Amino acid sequence: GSSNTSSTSGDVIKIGFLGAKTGGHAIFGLGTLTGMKMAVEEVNAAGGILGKQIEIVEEDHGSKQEEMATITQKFVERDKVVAIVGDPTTGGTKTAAPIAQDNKVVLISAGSTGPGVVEIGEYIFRDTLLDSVAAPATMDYVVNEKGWKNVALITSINNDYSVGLSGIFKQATLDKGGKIVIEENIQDGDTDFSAIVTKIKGTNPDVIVFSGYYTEAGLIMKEVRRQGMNDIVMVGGDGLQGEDFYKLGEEAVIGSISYAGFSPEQPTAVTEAFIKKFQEKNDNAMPDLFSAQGYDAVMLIVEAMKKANSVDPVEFHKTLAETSNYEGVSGNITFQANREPLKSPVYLLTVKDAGGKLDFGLLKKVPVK
Amino acid sequence: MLTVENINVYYGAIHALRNVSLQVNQGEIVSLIGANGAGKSSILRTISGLNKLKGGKISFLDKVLYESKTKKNIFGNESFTTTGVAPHSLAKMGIGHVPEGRRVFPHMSVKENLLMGAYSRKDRDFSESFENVFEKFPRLKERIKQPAGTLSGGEQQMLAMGRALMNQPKLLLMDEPSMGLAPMLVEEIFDIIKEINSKTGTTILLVEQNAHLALSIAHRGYVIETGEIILEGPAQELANNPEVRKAYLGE
Amino acid sequence: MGLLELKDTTIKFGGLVAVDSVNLRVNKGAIHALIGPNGAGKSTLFNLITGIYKPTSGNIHFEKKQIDGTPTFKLTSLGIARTFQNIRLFDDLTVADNVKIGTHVRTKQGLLGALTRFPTQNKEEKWITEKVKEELNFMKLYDKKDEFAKNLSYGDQRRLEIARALVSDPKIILLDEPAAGMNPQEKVTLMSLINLIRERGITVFLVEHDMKVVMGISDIVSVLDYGKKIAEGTPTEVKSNEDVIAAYLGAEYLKAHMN
Amino acid sequence: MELIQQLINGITLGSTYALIALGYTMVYGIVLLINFAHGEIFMFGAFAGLFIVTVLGISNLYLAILGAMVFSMGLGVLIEFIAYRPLRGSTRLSALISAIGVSIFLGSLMVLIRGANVTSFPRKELFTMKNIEFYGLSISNLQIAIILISAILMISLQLFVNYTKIGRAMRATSMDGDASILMGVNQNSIISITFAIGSGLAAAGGVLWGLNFSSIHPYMGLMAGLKAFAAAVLGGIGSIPGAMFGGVFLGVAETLGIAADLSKYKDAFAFAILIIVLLIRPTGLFGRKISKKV
Amino acid sequence: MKNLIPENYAVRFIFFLLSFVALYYFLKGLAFAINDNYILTILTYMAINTILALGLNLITGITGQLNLGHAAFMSIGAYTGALLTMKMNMPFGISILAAGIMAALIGVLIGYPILRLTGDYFAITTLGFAEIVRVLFNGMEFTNGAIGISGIPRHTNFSIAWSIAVLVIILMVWLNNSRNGRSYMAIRDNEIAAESMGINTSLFKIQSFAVGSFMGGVGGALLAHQISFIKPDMFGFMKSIELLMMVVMGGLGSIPGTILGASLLTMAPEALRVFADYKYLIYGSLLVVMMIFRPNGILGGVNLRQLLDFSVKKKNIERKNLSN
Ligand SMILES: Nc1ncnc2c1ncn2[C@@H]1O[C@H](COP(=O)(O)OP(=O)(O)OP(=O)(O)O)[C@@H](O)[C@H]1O
Ligand SMILES: Nc1ncnc2c1ncn2[C@@H]1O[C@H](COP(=O)(O)OP(=O)(O)OP(=O)(O)O)[C@@H](O)[C@H]1O
Ligand SMILES: [Mg+2]
Ligand SMILES: [Mg+2]
Repeated sequence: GSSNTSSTSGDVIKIGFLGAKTGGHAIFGLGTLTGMKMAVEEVNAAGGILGKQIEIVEEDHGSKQEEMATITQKFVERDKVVAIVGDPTTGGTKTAAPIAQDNKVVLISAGSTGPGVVEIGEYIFRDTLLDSVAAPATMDYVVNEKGWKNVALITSINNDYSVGLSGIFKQATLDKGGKIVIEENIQDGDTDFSAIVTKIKGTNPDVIVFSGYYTEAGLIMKEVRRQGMNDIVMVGGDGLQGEDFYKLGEEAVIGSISYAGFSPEQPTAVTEAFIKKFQEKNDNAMPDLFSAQGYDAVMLIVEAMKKANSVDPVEFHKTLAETSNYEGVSGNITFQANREPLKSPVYLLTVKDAGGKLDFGLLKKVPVK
Repeated sequence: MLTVENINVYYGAIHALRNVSLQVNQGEIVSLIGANGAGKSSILRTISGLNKLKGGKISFLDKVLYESKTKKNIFGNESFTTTGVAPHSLAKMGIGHVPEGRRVFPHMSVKENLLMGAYSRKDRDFSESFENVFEKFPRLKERIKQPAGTLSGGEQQMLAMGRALMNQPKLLLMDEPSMGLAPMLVEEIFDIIKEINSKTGTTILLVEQNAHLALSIAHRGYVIETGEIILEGPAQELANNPEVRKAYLGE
Repeated sequence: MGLLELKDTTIKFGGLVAVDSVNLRVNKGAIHALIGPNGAGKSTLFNLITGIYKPTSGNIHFEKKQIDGTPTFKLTSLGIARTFQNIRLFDDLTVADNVKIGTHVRTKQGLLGALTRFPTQNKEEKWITEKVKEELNFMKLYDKKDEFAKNLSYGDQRRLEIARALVSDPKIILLDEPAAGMNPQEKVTLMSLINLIRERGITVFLVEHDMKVVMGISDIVSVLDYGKKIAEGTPTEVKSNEDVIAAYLGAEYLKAHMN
Repeated sequence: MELIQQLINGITLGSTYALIALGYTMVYGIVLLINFAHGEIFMFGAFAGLFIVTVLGISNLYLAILGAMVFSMGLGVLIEFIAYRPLRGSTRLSALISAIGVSIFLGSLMVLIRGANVTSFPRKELFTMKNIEFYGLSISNLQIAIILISAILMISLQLFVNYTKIGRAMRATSMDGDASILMGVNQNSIISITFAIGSGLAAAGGVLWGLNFSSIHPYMGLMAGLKAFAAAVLGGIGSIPGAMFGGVFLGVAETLGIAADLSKYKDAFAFAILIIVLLIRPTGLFGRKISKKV
Repeated sequence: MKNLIPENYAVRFIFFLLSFVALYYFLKGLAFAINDNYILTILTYMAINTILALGLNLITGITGQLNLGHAAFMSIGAYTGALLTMKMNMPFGISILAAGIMAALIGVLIGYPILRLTGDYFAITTLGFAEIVRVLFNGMEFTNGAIGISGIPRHTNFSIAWSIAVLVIILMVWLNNSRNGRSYMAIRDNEIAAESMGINTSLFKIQSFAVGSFMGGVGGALLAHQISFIKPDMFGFMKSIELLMMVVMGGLGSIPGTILGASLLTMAPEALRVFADYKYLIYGSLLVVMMIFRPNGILGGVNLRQLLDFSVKKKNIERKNLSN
């Protein structure tokens, strides 16, 4: 806890962290926070910004919408933050963003990918790889290059990210000439997938496309292999990228395909530095997407402040919107005119067995506009 | 055998028993009479450990069951510390209780209810006790598999008594055993109480509204009024006491 | 003049015929007692009349209207009220509120009235309060009106049940063992009370094991045994009926009470 | 053929529900407490199994289950002592809130200890999975084991509760606490035993769950607990065969729901069946009819 | 107090209307004076939770039907209100009223078959129903599934929420002391006896269920217009439990208790923020500790009348003296 209610002292800049540290979605929040802390540490070690140190005000909303709203109010009213990083989910961002917008505080979501976020106002940003860009690129590869035309599509029905992404995958599949042979639904938190896998098996698809997160993804693939579908692989969004994907799925997930704004195998210099530092701090664990994006979110804010030569969001939100070709650890970021991020190139990744240790490795680089 | 000394019991703010003292000697039938709400059931419940005392002492066969001492705390307020045996160990010590309102286990069969009565017994051979109970209450044998909750009121009363007898108690506390029984059965129940007392030497503390009958089989009696004992003496004497006759015998 | 009439009323629980083709008539203005050994089916008969059970066969008429199968709550507004052998009060409500609920079928206010506090609503509340006071005074419970029902002693609880039943202005009141748990003195008071109830024009139908009470106040006594009606008549007739003595009273009782 | 495969899937899933439901219904039937912490005890049991295998390095299935059961029994008894015993005699709802408090406490405690992540359960170290294939159907030896273990536990529990002295005392306590004290039943120890058994079953369920789905996490208790509760009610509260049957019924219903293209409404399907069953049989499939003796 | 309220009904009606308008402006002034959006947001939730909890208290505390799915009615209200405001451009007041009516209607529909179930069987059915509603909202197109509805106009504010809450409190007190209220309590205490007092128990159970659900719907709609974003997961099982905790914590069946419980539990997460990661650990233990020390809730067994009516209190004290 660090809720410091003393009003803004002149020499610290406060950035709010909005996310869940407890509850079912805690992993995303905790990841984001780890990345943010690394960024802040770096900036402060280098003398801060405009002579001021940055401080993170962190609060846990435990995935409760009401608390997201009160925390956001608290950030702007009590803590006088200049910017908020969060929430990692689209839904949470939609709750917090109107308040940030009304109070003229910059909000960057380091995770939301669904529609209707940046439209809330000119103070609202996100630094994620947009599914609407990456998913079609992925399906082009899957359907046309691989020739996997018959797609089994699985959605996690209570996960807004997954529901949104499934729509995009479905459209992309049809656009690229593929065919959806079966659509099935699961829920976040499910563990038993025997029934849907049995059904999918009956339709004989070439590939399984799953739009949800890595936990369920790993378990689904395990069940797929158990029921004797030995050649089929899974294709999914960046939600597949978490260590648990291979920890839970084990060899069943080898060959699975996902996309990202960067590749850990061929990292850019910044990404490599980030990974190294992260591993030093976290027992050699690989950073996940949320850490990288949380890190970038703070750095984007810092850059914008530098450029605007001001820590006032009324000023630096404009320079933030002008960000172009920023070399982030989670990829190359440009904010388009509508403030939606463009991350190019898109890296297609696949799970490989590197000497007994599974990890995502580069499959293909696809430039997008 | 049982000595109750100066006990006090409260229900929240209601002071239900005030300095009640009584004594039951080995082999006696002692009966407690009094109006509705006088505190008769409260006495029995306190002896059985279902109510907590605040002040007083109860002992059974020279062993202290409960004792409550006053203590002044630093503010000068009085509080009570009550020590005593766990209520459930009374059954093992040989105290049986036929509670007011029967309290049979409704979803258990008649047989299982009787087995529950023998719960505290160390030996495992209950056949004699079963026979003994069925001999006294043949109706129970007819209904042996029926869930106790669907028995008629009188049948339940028989079961409650039979259940207590299964434990072969030394002291039997009975709370209005004749309530809701047909006249014929009332007579029978009282005969059975007498028989239990005379044949096996079981000591009995009996609470009864039917003062006439109660005093007719008892050796001694106590009259209780609004939480206090107001009269005690040999049963015959009480039965002839004009005040008692007027207030409790309906004359 | 039969107020309540049972025709061949029968109910079975599994194999057990708890009430067996009973024909019975309760006349208006009478105090009618129902006696019989334990488990004879008396309470069950009451449950049949008040709609808690539906007869397996036969039927029941109240004021010439067939009522078997009618839900319990409708019977109350027809004018049938009762008390229970195992007391059933509204434990967490005060004595006064318990009796107030008894006026349910004689009052009309609905949800809208409650939420708008229309004048008629207030008038009715006043009427209820008056009526409850009357009835509590009648049962000598007025000074306990603010107590919770569960904290009353057994005897008081029985009287409260009667008050609650009376306040619904019944034509007939069914009392299931009203004297249980009372001492002889209190039973005498209860007897005069039951007489007062009759004087108010309410027919009384009661189950009771205390023969002093039964013989002292009843106009007519019916006797059940194993679900069947085995005798009926004035107290004196019933007392000397041999079947009744054999099944219910017992020879000893007779010996003790004939002097 | 696919339908038969789905039935097998359903029965396996249902057996895991049943295992949790058995403990649920046990505590529920005796203490009349909806023990919301049961799901968390189940979760702790699974983690205890994990601890035994990964930290203590004991790679034996039986020892892991046994160890987890012993640990959870202690936990269950402790919870009863701290959070439920002082509330005996007050309304059931306050005990329910206390149970929810315990459930929240245990859930967040595990997050503090282990983090919120899903942990993979070391199945390989404990069990060699074999798939048995016949006529295009597949069933694993683990699935068979789960079904068998649930069935055996159910039967022994049923015998225990109905035909032993302690079992009878448990039932007596549930019907009338005061009266059972008068019979000499030590209510406290009977209730402790009940919690111990219930919690032990939950732990066994937790370890088997971990084995079957090869993953466990601090929030696994909530939904599993809810489903088990539903299963226990479906079967009839307090009825041991009911819990077993209810669990299997729910599992099969869910699976058939998916087979019938209703995966979107999977959970609704299970609960809808529960409601329909209750409307037809208001006290569950095996519940005793409430006889209205007045 | 009594003399202040005019006898004539029409005059009285106007009197109440005026007091109500006065109340609204008073609250508006208060909001202006507080001038801290963080506090006002919390206070607004407090009002909304009060409305929701009072609805649940009617069903569970007063009528005795354990409802584990109150959040479902909240969600029905929230979606109805949000869709009406956004898609049909309904005025805020109408949306809220319609939300309540919709929730009440569905309450009647579901209540009719299930209210004949007893005790915990009823409880699990409400839980199941709530899960079904959540899953349906997840699955249906026009509610936008898991993505939820965003951009709902933020019409709810401190003064509106509390005006409605005060109105609800008054109506609840009235209802409690009426023939209907007594019938609900009779059903809670002894259904068979209630039936033989002539109370149509199924009808009155449905009635109370409908009124309670109505309040759930209103609370849900207010919440939707406060947060501006709703999705099905907001109204899951834990939400229902949270509402139930408010009621039980404060004192089952007690109106002041419910208000207190709702207020305390709304503040709790904010007050516990200083404990950061240990927040829920402490929250959980607090629930247990509170229940151990006040098993019937903080104001359990206390009702407004007894709190205010001195004569009752005096009498109790007298009795105590007598018995000592
Ligand atoms: N659980 C309780 N809570 C509060 N008061 C109680 C409780 N039990 C009994 N009382 C009160 O204590 C007093 C004595 O009650 P008790 O039941 O001992 O009387 P009793 O002599 O057995 O009467 P009865 O003949 O009617 O059974 C009564 O005034 C009664 O109201
Ligand atoms: N719901 C039921 N299920 C099964 N048997 C029942 C049920 N209700 C009553 N019985 C049986 O029917 C018979 C008559 O019971 P009832 O309660 O009417 O007797 P009663 O005449 O009122 O006796 P008592 O004077 O002892 O109260 C009894 O043998 C009883 O066991
Ligand atoms: Mg008594
Ligand atoms: Mg009877």
